[in-house]
Parts: sequence; C-alpha cells; structure tokens
Amino acid sequence: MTMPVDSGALYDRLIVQRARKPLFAGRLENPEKIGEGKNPLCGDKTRVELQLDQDHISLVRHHTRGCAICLAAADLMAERITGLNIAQAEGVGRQFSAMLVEKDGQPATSATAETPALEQLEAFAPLRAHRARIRCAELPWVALKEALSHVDV
Amino acid sequence: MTMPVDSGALYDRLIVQRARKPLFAGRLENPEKIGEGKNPLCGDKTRVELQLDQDHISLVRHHTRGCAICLAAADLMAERITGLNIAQAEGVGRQFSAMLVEKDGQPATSATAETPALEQLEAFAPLRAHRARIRCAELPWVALKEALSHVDV
Amino acid sequence: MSAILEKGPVHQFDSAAIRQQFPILAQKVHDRPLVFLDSAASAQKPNAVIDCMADTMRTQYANIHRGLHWMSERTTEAYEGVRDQVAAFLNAPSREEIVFTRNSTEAINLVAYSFGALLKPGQAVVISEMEHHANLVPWQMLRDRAGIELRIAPITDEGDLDLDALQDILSDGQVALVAITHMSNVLGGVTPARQIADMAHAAGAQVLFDGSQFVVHRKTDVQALGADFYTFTGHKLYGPTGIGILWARKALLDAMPPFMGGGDMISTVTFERSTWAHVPHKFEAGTPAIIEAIGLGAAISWVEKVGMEAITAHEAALTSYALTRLADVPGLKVIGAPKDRGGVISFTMDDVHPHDIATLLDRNGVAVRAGHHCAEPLMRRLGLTATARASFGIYTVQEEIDVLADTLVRIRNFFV
Amino acid sequence: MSAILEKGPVHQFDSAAIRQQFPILAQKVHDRPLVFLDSAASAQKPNAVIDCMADTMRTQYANIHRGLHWMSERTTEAYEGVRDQVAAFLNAPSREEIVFTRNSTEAINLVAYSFGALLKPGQAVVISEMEHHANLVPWQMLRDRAGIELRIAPITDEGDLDLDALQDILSDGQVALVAITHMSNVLGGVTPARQIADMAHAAGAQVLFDGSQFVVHRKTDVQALGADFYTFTGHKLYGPTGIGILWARKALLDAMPPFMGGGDMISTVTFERSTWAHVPHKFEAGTPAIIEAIGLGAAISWVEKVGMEAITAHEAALTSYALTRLADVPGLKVIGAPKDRGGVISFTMDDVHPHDIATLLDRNGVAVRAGHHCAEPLMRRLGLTATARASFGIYTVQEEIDVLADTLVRIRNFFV
Ligand SMILES: Cc1ncc(COP(=O)(O)O)c(C=O)c1O
Ligand SMILES: Cc1ncc(COP(=O)(O)O)c(C=O)c1O
Repeated sequence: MTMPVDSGALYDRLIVQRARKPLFAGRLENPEKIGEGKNPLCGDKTRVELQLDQDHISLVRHHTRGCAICLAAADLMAERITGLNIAQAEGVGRQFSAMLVEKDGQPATSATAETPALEQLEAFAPLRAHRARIRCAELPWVALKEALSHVDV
Repeated sequence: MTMPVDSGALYDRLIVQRARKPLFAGRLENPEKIGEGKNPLCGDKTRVELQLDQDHISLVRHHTRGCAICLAAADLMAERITGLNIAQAEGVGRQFSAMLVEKDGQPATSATAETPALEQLEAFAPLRAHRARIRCAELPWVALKEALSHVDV
Repeated sequence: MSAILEKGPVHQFDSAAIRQQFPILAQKVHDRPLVFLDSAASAQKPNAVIDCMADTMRTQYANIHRGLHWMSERTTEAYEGVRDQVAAFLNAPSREEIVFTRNSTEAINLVAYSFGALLKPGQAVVISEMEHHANLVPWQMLRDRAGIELRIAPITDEGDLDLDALQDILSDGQVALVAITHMSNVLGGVTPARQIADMAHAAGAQVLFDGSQFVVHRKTDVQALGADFYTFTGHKLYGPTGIGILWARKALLDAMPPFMGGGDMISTVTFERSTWAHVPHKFEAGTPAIIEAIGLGAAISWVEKVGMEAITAHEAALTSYALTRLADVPGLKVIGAPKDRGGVISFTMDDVHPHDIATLLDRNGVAVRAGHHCAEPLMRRLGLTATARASFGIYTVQEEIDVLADTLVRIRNFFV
Repeated sequence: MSAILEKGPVHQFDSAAIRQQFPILAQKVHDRPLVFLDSAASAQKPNAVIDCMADTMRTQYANIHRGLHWMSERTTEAYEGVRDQVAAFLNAPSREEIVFTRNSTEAINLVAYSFGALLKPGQAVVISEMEHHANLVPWQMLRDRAGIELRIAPITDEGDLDLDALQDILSDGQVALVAITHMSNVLGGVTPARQIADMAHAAGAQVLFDGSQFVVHRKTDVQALGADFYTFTGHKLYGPTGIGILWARKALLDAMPPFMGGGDMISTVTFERSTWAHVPHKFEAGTPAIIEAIGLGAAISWVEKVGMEAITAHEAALTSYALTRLADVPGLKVIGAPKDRGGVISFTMDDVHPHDIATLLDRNGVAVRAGHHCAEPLMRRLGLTATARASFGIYTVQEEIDVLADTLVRIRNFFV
C-alpha cells in the first residue's frame, strides 16, 4: 500500500493542500456582501463573505461544504480576488470560466489591466478533461457573483 | 409486357376467379341471419346473409367491398358452408383460422364429422407467409360469427 | 417520355456509391432484388449509422449526465454533441431548444400536453385535413381533456392547404396554435410554411410544423420558416428508431410545465415539492435513447456529407420521372396534384385493391405501402379507403421506378 | 478474509468467456484497464446485442404493423416476437400485457397518467422513502394535477421497508396504488414484494413494482409476486437504450385511457372522434423503438442462455466478497444493511467527498457513480448529500473488486 494513487493532473498539490487546510475559510464579523452557491447534484454549498474598501475587495472568507475541488476553488478564489477591484475580480472570474471550457491546446486568453492573470487558479486547467466536475470549481464564483450583485446585505 | 406477373402461391387461380366473378355475391330477400365484418385498416367491409333450414345453412349471400383475398374468401366461405349445420360451419371456421396461423410444415389438422375438411379453402394456405393479409381472409368469418351469434335479425 | 430521362441531376448523383452504403439494398426478397419504395414509412440505414451505433456500444458507452468517470463523460459529450448538430441542422438559434423524444409522435404529444396545459377552455387549435394521426389524435385528446376547440383547415381538391379558408378560421383570434404538416405523407405536398406562420402570428397564434417527411428531403430552417415548434423523427432520416426531435422557441419551452417526471429532469426533489431542471433537460426524463441519439448524429452527418441540395435535386428528378412513367400505366390514377411535391406518390389502379397491389408488388421484390397511411380523415376527404404509395429516398434510382411501373402494368393485366 | 474467497460459485462461472463477449471491457481508460463498476446506472452490451441490432439494420428492416411487404412483415414478426419473449421473461399471463416504452421512467409516467386518470381526488398513492426519482416525481405530478394524496412509507435504519408503518398507511382504505421499488438502486436492498402485494391487495390497493434494478439480478415472476404493474428498463439488462417495459394486468390496461395519441394506437379516426386499438397497441403511439426492441430480445435471450440462477449466484458471491474487502478499507462506511442485498453497494469514506472518490477511482480505471443517485429524499433520510456506489453485473470479477478496494485505500492516504 505504499504506491500513491494516480491522481492525474487534476489533484495538484496546491489543490489538495488548500482542500485540507484552507487559508480563507471562516466568517467575517460584519460582511458587506454575502453570496451563496449550491449544487443540487451533490449537495455542495459555499457561502462567500466580502469586506469592501471603496471599490476594492479588502477581505474575503468562505464557508464551504464540498469536494476537494470546490473547497480549493473557494480558497484560491478568495486569495486571488483579495485586493482587486470589483471589475477586476469579475474579469478573473470570466477568464477562469473561459479556461475551463477551452479545448486543450487552445491558447489561453491573455491577461490585461482589467482582467488580471489567473495565477494560481491555473491549477484548475486539467478540469477541462472532467467536464462533470467543472461546476464544482465554478460554485464559489457563482456565490461571488451573487455577493457582488447584491447592493446591500 | 407479355410476361405475367409473379403472383406467388397466394393468388391462386381459384382465388382470382372468385374475386373477379363471385358466385355467391348479392343479397337475400328475407335473410334470417345477418353479420358484418369491417377492417378499419383498409376500409374493407363484408356483409353475410343466411337462410337456415332448421339447423342447416341452406342459403348464403355476401356483399363485399374489399381486396381479392377478402372477396374470394367470402365467396368460397359461402360455397363451403352451404348445406352444413351451424356447428359444422363453425368447425370449418376454426380449422380455417388454425390453418392460417400454422407454421409451414406443420401437419394440417385432420377433418372429422364435426369439423368437415376445408376443401377449396385450402387455397388460402399461402397466406401464412403474409401475416398482414390474414385478416383479409378472416373478415367474412368474423361476419359469419356475428350472424350466427344473433338470435334474430 | 420526358426530357428528364436523358439528362438532369439524376445522373449527376453517384447513386451506385450511395447504394453501396446501404447493405440492406443488396438483399433479395422472394428471390428478386429488393426495390425499396417505402422510405416515407421508414428509411433504411447507411453503414455510417450502423457502425456508429455498434462502435459506441463496443468502445464508449455508459449512462450520461450524472457520471464522473471517463466513459460517462465521453458518452455525455457524444450525446450532447448531437444536440449541437441538430440545432445546426434546423438552424435553431440555440442548442437548448432541442429536445430529444422517441419520435415525432412523442414530440407532438409533448407539445399537446405541456403547451396544452397553458391553454384555456375556448381557445382553439387548428390542424389540417391532411394530417397524419400523429398530428391529430393528440389534439383530440387535448380537446376532450381541456375543452380546447379543434378546428380543421380544409385542403383543395389538388391537395394543397386552402389558405383562404385558413384565414377565415383564424379570424376570430381564438386560435392559440396552428399545427400543420410541412409535407404530407400521403399526397407528397409541401405546405407554404412561411405563409402559414405569418398568418398564424398575425392572428396571435403559435405555429407547429410536423416536419417528419419534410426534413428528409429539403433543407429546413426553423428561423426562416418563422416556426414556433418543429418536430421530426430519426428513423425516416436514415437514423435509428427510438429517437425524435422537438424544437421549440426557448421562451415557450421555459413556460411549459414538464411532460414526464423522473431522473435528469429535476433540479431538486423533496417529497413535498420538486423543482425542474433547465430546458431542454426539463423535458428529458429518465435515461434517454443515448445510443440512438448518437446514431441520429451519424445520420445527420452522413446526410450533410451527401448534401441536402443534391438530395433534393435527385429526388425531384426521380419524382418527375415517376409521374411520367406512372402516367403510362393503364388505369393508374395519381392521388392529388399539389403545387410543390416531394418524393411521395399515392395512387390507385382501376378497382384493383391497394392491398392486392402491394402484395403483388412485394412478390416481385417491390416494397410499397398500402392502406390509409395513418391519415383516415384525409382518405375520407378524398373519397377513398386506401391507396398504394411509393416513396423515394437518397438511394432510389430510375431503374427501380421502371420496375415499379412495369410490374404495375402486369398486375393490372393479372386482375383485369 | 471470508471463506467465499477460496470456493463458491464465483469460480464456477466462466467469467473469462463472458467478459470476452463485451468488447468494451477490453478498453483502457487513462491507460489503465477499464474496471466498470457502474452497471446499476447502465450495463454494457454483449456482442449478441450489438450484432443483432446491426444485422437487423443490415438485412431486415422496415417500419412495422401496417406494411404488407416482406421486410415489414419480417420486422413486425421480430418486434412482436420480443413481446412473447418479455412475457415469458416476466412469466406474464399474456403477451398483450407487455407494453414497450422508452424506459422505466416512461413506463411509470404512463401508469401515473393513465391509471392516474381513473383515480378520484382523496384517493392515495403510496411510495417509499427509498424510491428513485422515476418512481416519485410522476406521482408528485399526479398529486398536483389531480388532488391525489401522496403517502410515503418509511424505511428502517438498515434500509428495509418498514412493513408495520406500511400497514398503518394502508389502514384507512384510501390507497389506490402502492408503488415501490423491487430493489433499491442506492442501498441494494430487495423488497419483500409478495408481502407488499398481499398487504396492498388486502387494503384494496393495486401494486406496482419498479423492477429496474431487480430484473437484472434475479428471476422475476409477476404472477408469483402478485404484482399488478411491473416496470423495467432495457439498458440495465444488457440491452439497448431507448426501450423499456411496462407489464400490467390486462383488465387494468383495458380500463386505462391511452397515454399518447398517434398512429398505431387507434382503431378508427374521424375528426369528431377516435377509437383505440386493443392493448397493448393502445399504449404504443407512433413508430416504436423497433430496432431497440429487437435488441432487447437479443439481450434477454443472452441473459437466459447464461442463466439467471447462475447470474444471481455469481453476483451474490461477488457482493459478499466486496463487503468483506470494503470492510478492510480504513474509514469506509457501507450505507445500509438491508436483509437481502443485490449487487449494489453505496459507501462513504471519512470525509473524502464522493465526487473526489469517483474522480480518483476513474483516474485509476475504476468507474463508479457518485452523487444522490436520483434519490434525493433517500439521501436526506440517511443524513447524507451523496455517496459513492459500486455495482456489479454479469461480467464483474473478484479482481476488479480488489482493484476497487486497493485504490480506495490509496485515495484515502492521498487525502488524509
Ligand atoms: C430503481 C430505479 N428505478 C428507475 C430507474 C430509471 O430507469 P430509466 O432511467 O432507464 O428510466 C432506475 C435507473 O436509473 C432505477 O435504478
Ligand atoms: C407526416 C408524418 N407525421 C408524423 C409521423 C409519425 O412519425 P413517428 O411514427 O416516427 O412518430 C409520420 C410518419 O409515420 C408522418 O409521415
């Protein structure tokens, strides 16, 4: 039983680490924005809470019950969008979705000032080969979208 | 255009003759029994009229709008049952039906006093290979059954 | 004989190559080469379809949608890929508007049930005098269930839809839906769909076209037609049985309640209450005809490779040729003379019963249909109880029409 | 390890020969041999089925019932012959009681619609806590449409039907139908169908068994079970997709109005009024899944050649073996402990999410299902949101269960 399981490209070390020990899990005392995502197929749920500083996202926490992909996606999303302004965060989200539906071999969409690079979120690229799991990684972004579309809590 | 069409075993000379010039077509003045058969699939219709002499079928006429098989079946039925008693006529009918569903090569059911031989009705045996047409030949027998099940007209 | 015999598209079409792709055409029937002129009932299948279905079962099959494993994901992709293909085939604005059903019949029943549920007593549905039972009985059932009025648009003696009469029928504004065949399976006539759609819309009605016959012969563009609903059936389009298509505008599908309940069509389920999945899944309860949908995809690819324009031209030439040849058969009467005819010809021959015609043709290797063709009210309108019907497909050739015509002459001699 | 490993029916069954008949089992997935443990979702197909369908399309195909020509008559015989086969397979009293549907889901929807039409507001339908959505949503829809009460028979913590509670539910005599699964697709438990039928009948109710899972694993005898309705689905029985079966007692079918309208289900049609064909045709509108029905016939023949008793014994031995092996996987919990279990095992493993289990198993060639298995209310009853599920079929072998168990251990190590 010493041989490790073949985890393919999907369960990257970073993903597994963050799923085990998320850095942004928890709740905010006074969240300004809250959004939720639910996947009825598997019961996964995530709640995203935001603190804004003017137009900038200054603090993010998520409360996630889900699979490793969903947990890590929530945690890495939280990390990535912290410090961005809302338009930039939304841009990252669009880029993230685009990456997941890209055909292998297609050039990645390039980052601009409005849509910053995906950075660590690139770890989810192998999901392309697991289409049924894509919504696991998108769930936190659904929650974020909901959070940002609410004017107040 | 001199080569005749291949009519297979089904369109026996007797059948075609009777379809063209039926011998028992028409109506009775005072029929004691009347029965009708209809095939909604093709609109074929036949009306069978009987004169009884005690238990014996003394006179039969049919009024048929249908295909050659149906016409000939009506006419040859009329011929065959004339002179039989009711039980015998019904026996011929049962035997006729049995012949039509027999698998090729099976021994024909043998005639007895109660169920007289099929005689000319054997001409319809090739219908076995044309199951969709069997009901054309059975239609007059359906009408006969109805006629015999009515007590009076 | 007409000029079409010497030239024309019939000869530009590589019929031999096409026929080779249909293994069944090499079969003999009663020791004669099979002459299959019953494609309007159901078409034969090319190797591309047969092999695709067999390969799917041999190499890439599992249940779809809910599976996370390789076989399931690949099979889901193949199945959902056909939805894209069908959307393109019909020029539908969106793949989400394509619902897989068993056949045209189920597609129309789905509309009668689910769109029917939105109608109110007193509203009316219009069909025509020349509908297949599939586009008649579901509306009768709706009428009897829900107090909907069923109105019948008459046809002319030639077999065309009577547009003036349709206009009258629409005039009181009570009509919610006009459901009409896009091509008659008995008379072969193509209906003026765009005109019908415009008339229906002007009267505030939606329009459904039963494309079961049409899509096989001509390019279909639901947007250009102005259709609201469109249906067809896989087995007539050289595809497998067990698969059909309902296309409908998304707004309509969104508004309609589901038809059947079960797995795959739900979003969440509790004992108290269930919520429905998005369209088209809301209308696809249970394990769909996965292998058949994939087979339909292969059929569409194959048809598109041959080219719908080439098919239309080939069949138009064949149909003219057949009308010419049949005109020479003594006692033969072609039923109807629609303005625009596809490759379907119904006929009678003196008083030789159509059933006898069909059986004797069959003895000589020629397969045609005989009967009411699931259009009893049309037969009654025509004053007939049955006709014989020859219908043509991609693989039909002139020589087969010659065999048909010659054999008919001999059948007539046999009886008369 | 248990004694079953050393001896027992597993080795009397020529698994190698059987596996060779399923070409897909030779496929590799992610460079690993495919270990297909998802048969409860849909089974793979033997060559006998694949070849039968391909041969039908290559040599003997046409639309059925209304055709008078050779191809149509032969195809009709093949199609109708399967009705006889299915009747024998279920030990149904009559072939006329066999209705072809798309799948189990449609079969149950048909009953909910057509038998449902005979019920009166206030009457009740009973289902259980462990139903597949296919045997739940149609009854909810009936409830909401027709004012029928929907009652839920609870299960025990082990996953058996609570018969005492069922007795209470039946006691007021308002129940018209008890519709219960014959084998759970999540817990694997076989329900005591005969007892349920007796209880239902004593309370004046009819009984429907959803045999989608059961018929695959054990001999089914609808008469011995005392069933009134029975349904199953072809694709789980090694047959094609697109074909399922409803069996019902003839008196019930005769009394029920049709479900869909169209060709082949009518006797006569006028615009004013149509009359219906005899059963079973009354319930088969339009061109049926002809090729798929014929393929189902091939599947049944093939299963009967292998022998249902041998299959039952093989799977029972495999299931015990699997339970033993899975008991050794740290953190693994088998869900439910029904008295009588078929070859289906749901499990969780610590807090590793079932989706991660399934994806990682897949990376290693092992196909299992994960999720709510179309049984959300059951999941809620169990306090779970999802499980992983391994299920076994004719072709499953011990070595595959070893791969499953070993890989699960490694997955756990990976996460914990
Ligand atoms: C118990 C049970 N009932 C019903 C169904 C539905 O079968 P189908 O999707 O083929 O209609 C399934 C399988 O998915 C099942 O396991
Ligand atoms: C015009 C028309 N509509 C509907 C149908 C019904 O098609 P299906 O039996 O495949 O549902 C047919 C063919 O039979 C047809 O020709």
